[in-house]
Amino acid sequence: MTVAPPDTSTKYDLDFAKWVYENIEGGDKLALCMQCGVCSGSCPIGVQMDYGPRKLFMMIRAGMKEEVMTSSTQWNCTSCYRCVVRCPRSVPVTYILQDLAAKSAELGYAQKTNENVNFARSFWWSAKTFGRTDERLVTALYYFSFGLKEGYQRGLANLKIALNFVKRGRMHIGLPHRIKGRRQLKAILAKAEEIAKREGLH
Amino acid sequence: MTDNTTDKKKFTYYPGCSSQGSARHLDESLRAIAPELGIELDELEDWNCCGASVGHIGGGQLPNVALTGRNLAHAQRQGRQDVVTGCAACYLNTHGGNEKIKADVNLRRKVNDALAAGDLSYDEDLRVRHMCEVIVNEVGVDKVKERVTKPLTGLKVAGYVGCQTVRPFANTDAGGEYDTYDDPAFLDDFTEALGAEPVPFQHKTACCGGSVAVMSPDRTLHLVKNILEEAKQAGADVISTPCPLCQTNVEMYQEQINEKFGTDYNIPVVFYSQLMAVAFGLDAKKDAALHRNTIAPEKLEELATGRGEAKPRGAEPASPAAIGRD
Amino acid sequence: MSEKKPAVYLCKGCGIGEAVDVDALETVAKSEFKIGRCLQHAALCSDDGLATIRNDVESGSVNRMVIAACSHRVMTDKFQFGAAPVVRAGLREQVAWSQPAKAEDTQMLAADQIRMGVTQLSRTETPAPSVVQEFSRTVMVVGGGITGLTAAREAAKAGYPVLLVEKTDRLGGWAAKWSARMPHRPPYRDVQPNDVGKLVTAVQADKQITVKTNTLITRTAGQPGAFAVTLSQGGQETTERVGAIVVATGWRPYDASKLGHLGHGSSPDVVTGIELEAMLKAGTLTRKSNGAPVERIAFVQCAGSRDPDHLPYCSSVCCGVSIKQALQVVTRSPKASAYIVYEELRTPGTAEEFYRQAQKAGVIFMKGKAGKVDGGRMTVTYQDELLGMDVPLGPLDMIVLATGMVPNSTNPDAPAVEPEKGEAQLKDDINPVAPIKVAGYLSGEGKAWPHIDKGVPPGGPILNLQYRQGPHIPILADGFSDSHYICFPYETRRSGIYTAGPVRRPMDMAESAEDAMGAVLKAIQAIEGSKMGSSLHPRVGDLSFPKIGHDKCTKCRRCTVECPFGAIDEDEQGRPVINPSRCRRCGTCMGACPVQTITFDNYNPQMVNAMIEANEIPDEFSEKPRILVLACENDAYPAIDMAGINRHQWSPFVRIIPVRCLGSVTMQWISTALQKGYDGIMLMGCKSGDDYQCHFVKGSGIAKERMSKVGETLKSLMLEKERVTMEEVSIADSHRVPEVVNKFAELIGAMDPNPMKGF
Amino acid sequence: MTLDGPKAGPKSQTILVVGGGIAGITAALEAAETGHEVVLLEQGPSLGGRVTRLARYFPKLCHPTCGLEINYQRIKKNPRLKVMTMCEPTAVAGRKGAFTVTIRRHPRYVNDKCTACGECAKATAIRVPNPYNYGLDKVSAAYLPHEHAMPMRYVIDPAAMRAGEGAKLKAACAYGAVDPDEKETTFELSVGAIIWATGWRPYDPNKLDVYSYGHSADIINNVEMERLAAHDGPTQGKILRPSNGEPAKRVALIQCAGSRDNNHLPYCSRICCLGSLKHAAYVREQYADAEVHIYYIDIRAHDKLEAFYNKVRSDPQVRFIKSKPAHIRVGDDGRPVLFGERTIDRQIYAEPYDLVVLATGMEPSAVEGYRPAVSLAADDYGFLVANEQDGDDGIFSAGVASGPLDVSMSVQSATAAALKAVQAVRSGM
Repeated sequence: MTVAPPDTSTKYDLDFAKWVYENIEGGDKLALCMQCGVCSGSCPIGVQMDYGPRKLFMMIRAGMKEEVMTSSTQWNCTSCYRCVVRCPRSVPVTYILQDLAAKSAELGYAQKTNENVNFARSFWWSAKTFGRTDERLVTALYYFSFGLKEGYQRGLANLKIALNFVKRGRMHIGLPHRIKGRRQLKAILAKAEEIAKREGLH
Repeated sequence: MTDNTTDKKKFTYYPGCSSQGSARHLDESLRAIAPELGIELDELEDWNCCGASVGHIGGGQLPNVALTGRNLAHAQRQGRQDVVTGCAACYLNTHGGNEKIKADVNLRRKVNDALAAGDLSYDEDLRVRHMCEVIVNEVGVDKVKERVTKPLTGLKVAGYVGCQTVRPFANTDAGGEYDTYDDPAFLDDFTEALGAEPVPFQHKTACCGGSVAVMSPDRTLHLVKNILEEAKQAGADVISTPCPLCQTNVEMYQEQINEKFGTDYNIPVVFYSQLMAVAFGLDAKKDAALHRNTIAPEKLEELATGRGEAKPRGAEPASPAAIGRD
Repeated sequence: MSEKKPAVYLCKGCGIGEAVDVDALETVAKSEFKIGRCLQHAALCSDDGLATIRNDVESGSVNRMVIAACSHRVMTDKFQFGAAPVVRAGLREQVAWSQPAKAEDTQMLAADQIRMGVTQLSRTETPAPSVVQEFSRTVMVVGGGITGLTAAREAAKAGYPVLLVEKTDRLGGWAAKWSARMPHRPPYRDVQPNDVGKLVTAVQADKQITVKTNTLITRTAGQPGAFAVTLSQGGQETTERVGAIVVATGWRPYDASKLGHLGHGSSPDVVTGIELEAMLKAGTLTRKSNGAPVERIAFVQCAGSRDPDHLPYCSSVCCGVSIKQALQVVTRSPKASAYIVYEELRTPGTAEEFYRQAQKAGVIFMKGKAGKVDGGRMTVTYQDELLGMDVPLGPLDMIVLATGMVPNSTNPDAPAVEPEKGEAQLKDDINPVAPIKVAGYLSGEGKAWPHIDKGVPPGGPILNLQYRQGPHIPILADGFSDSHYICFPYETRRSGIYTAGPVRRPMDMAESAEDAMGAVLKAIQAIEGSKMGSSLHPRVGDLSFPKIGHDKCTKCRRCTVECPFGAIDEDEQGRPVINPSRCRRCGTCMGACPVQTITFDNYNPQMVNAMIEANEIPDEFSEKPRILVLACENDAYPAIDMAGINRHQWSPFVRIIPVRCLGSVTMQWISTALQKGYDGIMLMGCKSGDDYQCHFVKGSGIAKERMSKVGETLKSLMLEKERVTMEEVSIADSHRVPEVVNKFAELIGAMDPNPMKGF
Repeated sequence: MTLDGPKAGPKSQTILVVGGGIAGITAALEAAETGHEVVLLEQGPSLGGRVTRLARYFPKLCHPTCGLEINYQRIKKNPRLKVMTMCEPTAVAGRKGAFTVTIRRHPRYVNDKCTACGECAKATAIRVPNPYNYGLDKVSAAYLPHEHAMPMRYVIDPAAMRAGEGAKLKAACAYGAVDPDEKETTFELSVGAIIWATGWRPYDPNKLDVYSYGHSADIINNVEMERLAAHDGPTQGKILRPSNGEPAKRVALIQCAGSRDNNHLPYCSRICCLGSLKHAAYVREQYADAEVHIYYIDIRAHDKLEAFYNKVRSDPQVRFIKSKPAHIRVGDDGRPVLFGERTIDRQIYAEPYDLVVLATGMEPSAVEGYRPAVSLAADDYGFLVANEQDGDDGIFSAGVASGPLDVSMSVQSATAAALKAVQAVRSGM
């Protein structure tokens, strides 16, 4: 279950680190980090991160909760898994970042305009409602999640691509793809959410 | 595990959402080459989305795993044969989720509690595999070579593996230890087996930023550019990839990149399975689905329509011996 | 000594036959030296060649010989025929392989090689060993800590009686104070119970081991195989005979009172690792200030160590110890948190596993230099290098300073006997020797660390050696006892006395125990060697030893001062007294003696003198200068050999004589050579100074010193000082040696011939 | 390695030492100089193992051959010590005081009549990768292992025999030393105690695929760097770029290339840091304008070796960068480029170099079939450790076979092992 992380103002109060160890997927492995930097060095868009995984992990140890939960690091992970396979101490960096993102969204640290959050929500809506990701729909939803105006602009920017895809049959017109067992899926997901609220992932 | 009574090795096939749209040509070409390689694809009944790389943010960790749970529950109903997918993201989530469920009794219980709400359960220990791993470990590159009737002679191919096809599972026991993470050989091996020429390509496993690009291309366009640049420098006629997101991402942004960086890229990006379809002498449109590429792979089209004995569809099936697992 | 029946065997193999006229060489041996038995052979090392020689020896017609063939460094085992002295005259590496074939100068060189060989043979006697009197097999072990206990136990296991001397009232040393020990066996993960108690019991139960606690050593005299040691137990003096000594005096913690800058003394809750260990052992981990339980604890690494103002070296064990203690703390209470502030975390080898274990257990590691330790607020402020900010760590319940190791190479509790002597030795012996000799492009720049004297611990000598050269075992400037520590770590400069454990360099319990075993083996060798009258390392098996002609001795004391191993004492009249089993047979004493009255049976000033004179010196009009090279046989000579193996060519005017060590070169050889008419003389040997390479430690340095004075001699003979030079070469200089020789030959060639030719 | 049960062979006081590197040489000599019969086995053609292929030792930057020469002189003068080259044990049977060891001798094709005159080398045109230089150059298939070889005897590569050069080589030797018909043989030895000093080999850099070892000649490992710096190496001691022979003036030294890594060698190999400090010295000695960058996690200059670290650190042209490089690629100009994060200032870098040296760790050779079947357990890494009874059953390990050690520690370990062996054969009676 997701409890809010404790308030940790003093440096090197272990409570936040312990919260991460216990509540973030793979967080327990984080204790083994030896700060070699291979993760941050391997990161495709690490330069666009405010801290990068290596430093972020040190900050977790240092109990810098606010800085960690609002960091751009977890939102710039491209899920390339380089850090995971290279980490000499087998820290599952990508998984940790992904779950940190999830938690910071869930606990409201991520700002409303966070592209990733908006995209994730559009994506999930499609998956949940139809059982499939309808790329066309998800993209549209996502674009307009920034409001009508920006939605149109974003759409326009990629219109050429879209038309091209339609022409090649890689984007279809008409009803979204959907599975037969939509009711079944809804029930399963609802139950899953309920269990998650009750007892967390593991 | 796999069913050896028939003359083909049967797999439960999980196409994934992109097969309905951006990556139809992967799905079509895979279905076309499978029988040639002695693989029977039995589509997963009413399969759903795997959750991709953001499902856990939108829906939370457990519901995300539940998506995989439902697919596995359906697969189990279809038999105990291995599940195979051609999509990197689907493989990542489904294989990864499956292994987590197998390793963590607690998680398996929770997933099953959720599945119960849909009168489903997953209690098997199925194996979820990537098509490339199956071709390397089950079929064997030699077998691929045997099937070639139209060698792709003279075609220079940059083998772009991308990320999730090999990371983080390619070198693990559960992942079949079929190749390394940074400098895998399988894609170039495929290229060679088809009679084409793999060019040296250091961006082989560099990230194209696809998962971020969908939200904000500007953050990752330079990654695609680096990939295109090396392919161009290396004199590649086409880029070959196994990953749907990579294929789309590297292909569709070339115009925007040219605008942004003042370059003039126009490099076709195809799936290895399309190359195989052509080399196996199959139909350029119906089987190789070359018409679906937004940048037309002209050289490849020439090869497809050019000479080389055409082969009647569904000709002599592969002997089980040839694909027997050791 | 029976009648000398010499023979000269000339080999024609490996190109010798093609390069020189071997018949002519035979003539040299026959006519100039009246050698009855001369034999040429196509390959002396062949079965047939060896059989021929063996027959000569067995038939009694030959009892000593010159083998004129390849270098003495090869075929050594093949060319051995019982006790018959064998001299190898090099015709292959130094003639056939490095000189043009069939040239006049090549032939002259070969002939001189024969002359030098035959002359050397005529001056060589089979040495009669000197066997020590009042021989003892007992191994004395000094110090009852883990090193000493292990040494005692292992020596006894090998079948030698042991005398174990401990200055305190109990055995076990520091190790006995530890609550637990670091893992040293697979899986190298978990804190291990302290098993020193078992070892103490085993030692006490061992019939072979005599334990003397509360005991100090007031005098140590004698030599390997027969040391006389005076022990004082509560004022009671007894004298024991022992054959060899293992010094395992261990270490003491660095004086924490000097660590005010790290908050020592600012609060009772700022403690040293030693103090924490005591608490852990007692099982009561509470704050000294208020008795509250310790939940938040921080360790400050390198407290004194790696600090030029305190201990310049890394104490090596502190990282592991802090990890152990941190693990103990966090496993005591789930609420406990432990932090380790380090600059470089050093868990070498399999200890990395222990580091991981601590991280798993939740111990937090932070990289940075501890700036301020505030005992009032109980905080450690340090510059976190990884976060790039000052981090105030705290409030904490306890702050632990991981203090380093100071070697007990002197005894802080014992006043120096004859302090002036001890001080003199420390000055003379220690300061010139850098703590670690760093060679190459770095050696020029200053010392390894600024405060070089800081390391030398105050206090009296451990053994109180009654040696001419002082009571101490030579100590390096970092305070650890001297040892040739890369290749031959047990070699001290006091034969038969071996140091082991942290007195040699910082090491943990497991390493100390292993080190003790090595030292014990060397001690056993010293005992067995002295029993046979054989030299110790490196000339093991050499039965010769220096003899002094007291009738000629002028009591100048040079030999007693210069011996690198302190083997020579002085009697009441100031006459030198040689202790043969302390001697390493380097000949430095021989080189020191102004009247050439120190000799070995198989190596002496007269022998080399004669060899120098044996060579034919062409007259000044011949334009055939002669150059004498005296080459160290350990490094320079092998390099010359390898130059030959690589077929490098060099000047045919050079005559090379190998010497045991440049330290054995006497000035008389130089003047003899000059008077004989040699045009130039080169001493070729090992590097001296801080990064010395001399296998006898000081030999090449002493030679350099002596050569610096040769200028005057030359002036008095009206000769240019450039005629005599000294060149430092290494054994890896096979490519350089010919250049060095040739450049010198050019220089000499450019000068007028030595005017003394033909006198 | 097999073990045919603890059946007792004939009693023997001989000590067998397996492995002719610095640890094996030391153990054998120390035991022999204590008065015992010793047999020293070496699988290669000459002694010296890894150290003889080092250009110099840290921290004195002195030459390993210097100490080896002393040791070889000790061996030559010691009748109790027998050296057997080209030999490896294949089976151990029996127990303390009465072991029977089966030994396989590989053909050398040159017998002890060899005078090292070198005529055979001239007789064949076939050249093979030079093992002494880790294959960085080639030698004649009939070769002297190196100028300081012990024993000073030639060896002929089987390739020459396969190519049918046997008769030619035999004819070229005036001393009947070439034996083309020599076959692999096995024989048994009765010994009372055994010391395993089987040493190590560098961790295979090809397994570190992120570091592109196989993709550029200018990416080498630390043992190859030793050869580049050695006067008898492929470049006569000049540190040049293998790709084009240009001076290597901008050099990166990468620590923990394999070591301290769960994916490779989980332990710390101990010597690499100091080895790299030494390599920095090599480069700086040769080029006044050279820049050396050392990429590290922790610099582990333990105990007194700190002084060496201080010395190198005092050189402004040697930079210490705390960072484990992420990967290496080959740049457009053909130079290797390092990518990663400098952890201290969190800079992401892409740095080109003339030469990159991977400080690959030490992997125990014993993991390869060479493991003794009695007494010694191998830990998870393949190091051989004495059993709890402290090897009371007569088999011991020494040097790097027992753990990652530097030369000095290996010598200590070997001397200690010699004592244990001496105890074993004495108590074995």
